[in-house]
Amino acid sequence: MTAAQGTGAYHGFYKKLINDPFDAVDEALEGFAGAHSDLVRLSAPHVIARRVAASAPKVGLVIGGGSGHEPAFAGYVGRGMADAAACGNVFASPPPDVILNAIHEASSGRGVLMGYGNYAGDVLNFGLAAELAIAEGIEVREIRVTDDVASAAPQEIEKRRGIAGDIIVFKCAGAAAERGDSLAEVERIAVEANLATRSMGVALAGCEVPGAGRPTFELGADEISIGMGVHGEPGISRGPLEPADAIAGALVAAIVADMGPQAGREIALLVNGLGATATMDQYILYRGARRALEAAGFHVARSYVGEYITSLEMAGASVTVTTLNDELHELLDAPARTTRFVQ
Amino acid sequence: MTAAQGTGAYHGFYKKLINDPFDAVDEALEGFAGAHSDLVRLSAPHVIARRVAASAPKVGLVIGGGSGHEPAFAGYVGRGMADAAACGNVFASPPPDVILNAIHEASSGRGVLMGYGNYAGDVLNFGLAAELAIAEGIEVREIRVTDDVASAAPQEIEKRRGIAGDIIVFKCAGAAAERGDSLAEVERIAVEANLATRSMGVALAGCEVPGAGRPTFELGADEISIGMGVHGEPGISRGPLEPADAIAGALVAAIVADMGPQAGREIALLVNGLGATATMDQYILYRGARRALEAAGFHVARSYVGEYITSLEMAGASVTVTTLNDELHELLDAPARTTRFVQ
Amino acid sequence: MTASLRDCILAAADAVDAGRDELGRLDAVAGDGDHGLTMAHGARAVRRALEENREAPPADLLAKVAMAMASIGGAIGPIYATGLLKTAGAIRASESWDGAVTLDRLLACADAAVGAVTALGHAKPGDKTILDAMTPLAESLRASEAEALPVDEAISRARDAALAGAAATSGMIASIGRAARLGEQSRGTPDAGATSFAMIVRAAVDTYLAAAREQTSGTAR
Amino acid sequence: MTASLRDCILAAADAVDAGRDELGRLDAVAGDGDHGLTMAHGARAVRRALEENREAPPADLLAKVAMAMASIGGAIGPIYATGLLKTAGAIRASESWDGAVTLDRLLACADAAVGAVTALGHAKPGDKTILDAMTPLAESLRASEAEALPVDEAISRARDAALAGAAATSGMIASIGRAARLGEQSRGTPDAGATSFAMIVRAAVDTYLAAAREQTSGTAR
Ligand SMILES: Nc1ncnc2c1ncn2[C@@H]1O[C@H](COP(=O)(O)OP(=O)(O)O)[C@@H](O)[C@H]1O
Ligand SMILES: Nc1ncnc2c1ncn2[C@@H]1O[C@H](COP(=O)(O)OP(=O)(O)O)[C@@H](O)[C@H]1O
Ligand SMILES: [Mg+2]
Ligand SMILES: [Mg+2]
Ligand SMILES: [Mg+2]
Ligand SMILES: [Mg+2]
Repeated sequence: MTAAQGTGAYHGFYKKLINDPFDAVDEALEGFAGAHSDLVRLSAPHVIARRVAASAPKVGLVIGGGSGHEPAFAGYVGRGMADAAACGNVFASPPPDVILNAIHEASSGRGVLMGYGNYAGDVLNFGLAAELAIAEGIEVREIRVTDDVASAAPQEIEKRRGIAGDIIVFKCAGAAAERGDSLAEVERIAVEANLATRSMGVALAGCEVPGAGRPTFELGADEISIGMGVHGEPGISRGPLEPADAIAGALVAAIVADMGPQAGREIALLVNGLGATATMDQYILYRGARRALEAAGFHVARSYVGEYITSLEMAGASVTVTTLNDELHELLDAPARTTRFVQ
Repeated sequence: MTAAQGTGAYHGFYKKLINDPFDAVDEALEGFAGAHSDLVRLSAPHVIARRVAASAPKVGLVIGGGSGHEPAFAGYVGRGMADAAACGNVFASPPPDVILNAIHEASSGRGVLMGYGNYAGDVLNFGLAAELAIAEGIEVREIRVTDDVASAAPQEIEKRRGIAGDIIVFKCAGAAAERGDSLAEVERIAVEANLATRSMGVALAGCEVPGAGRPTFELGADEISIGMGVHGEPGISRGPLEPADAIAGALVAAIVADMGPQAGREIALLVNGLGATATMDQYILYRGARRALEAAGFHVARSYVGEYITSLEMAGASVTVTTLNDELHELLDAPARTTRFVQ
Repeated sequence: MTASLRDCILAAADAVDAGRDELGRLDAVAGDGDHGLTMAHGARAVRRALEENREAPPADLLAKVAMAMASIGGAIGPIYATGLLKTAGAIRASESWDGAVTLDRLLACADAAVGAVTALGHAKPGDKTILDAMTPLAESLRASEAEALPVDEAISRARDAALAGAAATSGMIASIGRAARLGEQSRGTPDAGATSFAMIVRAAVDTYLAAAREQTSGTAR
Repeated sequence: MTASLRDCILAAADAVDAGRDELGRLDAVAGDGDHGLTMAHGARAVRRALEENREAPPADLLAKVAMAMASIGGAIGPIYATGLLKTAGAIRASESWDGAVTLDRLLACADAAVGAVTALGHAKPGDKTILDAMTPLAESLRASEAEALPVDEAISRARDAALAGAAATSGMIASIGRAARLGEQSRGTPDAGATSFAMIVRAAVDTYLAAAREQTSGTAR
């Protein structure tokens, strides 16, 4: 029996406001559904669905993944974005039955698109859920987000993992579904948004899975990791801490190199805080990234700064760039009424 | 010359995504204004104003305080809330000339209400700014938010400092101004909202003023401080880390004791993350606080969970309770279109 | 009396709880650090399944345990689930299953499990996954069958093969799943999933063998 | 030649930069830790004011320096600003100010500054604020005037009084401003604002006295 169990406080590396680590996800979801009951409800264990379903049948959008990334994924359920979120245990994909329940919530006869980050566990579980749903006669497609340029070479783009680009892809797909597009159309748009989106992050300090008693990874007192993933997966380089502008420059350079020659394009720019990094710092990083992108000839047409998809109390941030065409631009700007994304 | 100066990376206790600490506030504001140029503009140094002024003359609402609390205060500028924010250096009140520039932005002939947390520096600087504005013929009133029950005894409520309750007070006052209320009315509502609002926070770990090279305060490996203020001002008790429910219970108990017998009342409940505490943990704390409040006979009618007013990368959170009457309820629910508060 | 399947499973659940910190630590080296907590969720779910299916025959019980493991999600949930489901299927398929533990039946179960995990996850031996503990177990059973060893001896050897297989993953470079991106850095630490599998096998086998020995000595007396 | 007011102010700005870490640390004990950064912002602003007002006479220059200090905000910005503004006023008020430093003129400045800070901040000596360094300085000048000491000797004593006053705040309990809530815990650390004031006074006075000594020895030669 570790100190992490039982009814006492949880004593790990980081001080956490949790009770029993076993219950952290359930309690956070209960809190989430209670706080935002005007927008969502806990429709089944680990499933957050819209409070009120769309009035007319539409393509359903189910999103999901492991927990510990709050406000993702439940924070993007609502009008104009997802119909339901399937929430797993911490850093663990939701199981097929949870995903299937989410599909049931999202399904109104016009098919369901499942959107998730490209991780082995998610691929397995969403795949199994899709089989179950298809056996029930529900048409299901999926989009695996692969925006993290640090996670695989360009020729292996299908191996890349999904990080903050999730939000952009889900927003575009959700808006397409909301305006009544067909499943094939919504899927096409999701694929297009994913291909247009690239991200790269920097980790400054680790995070701790509740109950683990120690951080998942540790960096030296002055060390950072560029390209590290949201669960602590290694990145492209470890090195000493640099000024924000230098870090922003490195992230942007990697993204731009991966995009190929696209200068002059309109882009959306998202700076995502991973959990512990100050909001002030996020805006400083945004400024550096924007300047670097403008110097590279891009026009920043839309910006998002904040904690969109976190890794518990991990310190660091990521930069996401989406090249926009008129359609993606319009879909990004379409109204949304979710807990975390309101416009 | 310390390591913190010059063009190299900033090496302090926490790894920060900043450049020269001297420039942190200016760069963050440049980033903020750039990212949210659809809603706001940097109208003068350290002043964030609405992109588009209200179409008809209205009472102006100027808010402000030290920086390092992002998204406060600039994040609350926009339709339905503040007209301008005056932003100081880190943890330092803005100076009178900055506040006066904000007053000029906010003034459209029907007077200006200044809203700020009750700190010595803010009282001095906003007071001087008001004198300057009054000398120019602008009618100015002020509301000093005093929601933190840990900061002074009930009989010295005017000595209490303002923490997350700022947001509730500014929202109600902003909505009243937006619907066309007179300056006296807007002031009355702000006073009422402040009196109806009580907060109490818990600090888990410190934060570092850029350039200081060390945290403002340190807590033991297992130590927390209940009632600690957003800049590290001491609270009512230090003790070992406890489960989230116990902490929520302690915060709620202090708030409820201070409110006196009000069971059965409708309340708004705000759980505010201070910077480094995981969003998951904020929802777990919310759940505990809500249960404790319901057990005490309150009805939670409105909820807000997230980082509304931070202290750089400080770990911890606060609980804010506002007893609602029909008017405050309606004002809280009125539309708002700011960067951080959209509804 | 022989240990019931139920006792073996319970012992495995206890072993997973006891190993929770170690599993989390191993997964943190090359993965995302959740394997301890995830498997502990699995142990809870499995205990609940045992509780709710007190009268289920072995194949049905294993199917319920498989569903319990599926319910934990992650990469590991479906992997354990599919392995257990095919094991249950192998038991059902063995004609006139009378509860007797025989070598060919055990081998059929192990092969079914290895086949299922391979089919689902597309890993091969040497990729530094759970398969590197599962495959040696199956191969050991196959060798024991060829040598016509007594069942208990074969089971004991199979357990040791799983443990050795898990330990040997320490020398491998991860090339699949979340850990793959660490490449060379993953060498020197055993794989988390292989280790949890070896823990489970050891606990279940030791429980089985202890009861079997007790029965033998009881019969001898 | 005597040190210009400009030289004294520049020396003070350098001292504040050099003391930045210490000021931040002191403020962190009982306050919010920003006094180092805030005063460093002040030093920058003051240098810019000197740069932009190269020809300003002393009173006007001090008024510009006051505005520079006001621009840093916080509690400390208005406090330094009002003290400096009233000092500038006292200089202007002294009839036929000819640039000569006399004891009565210095005392009038010090009293004006103490009065202004008291009027703005409502602190009293013993509250553990900047006043606990400012007041001893003024009292020392008053005593020197009564004794009719030479100006340079009086200035030297006044500096020591400010330093001693700042050091003595270590024994006090904060009872005003942000630090007040720490109560007993604030004892044992000097007040940040009193310390920055003493730093400034020391740098300015030492610069003045060094130049004065140089002049004297030059005259003697
Ligand atoms: N494709 C696969 N085939 C076989 N085993 C795998 C595969 N992917 C992962 N695993 C096993 O799963 C383990 C990780 O489990 P866990 O940490 O619970 O899941 P996750 O990878 O989702 O965090 C690895 O150590 C490995 O043994
Ligand atoms: N009311 C007051 N009267 C005189 N001095 C004060 C008063 N309030 C604060 N101070 C001085 O200001 C110093 C703190 O300055 P600083 O940290 O820059 O401002 P803030 O308190 O806004 O963070 C204190 O150490 C004290 O000397
Ligand atoms: Mg995982
Ligand atoms: Mg301050
Ligand atoms: Mg894992
Ligand atoms: Mg201070």
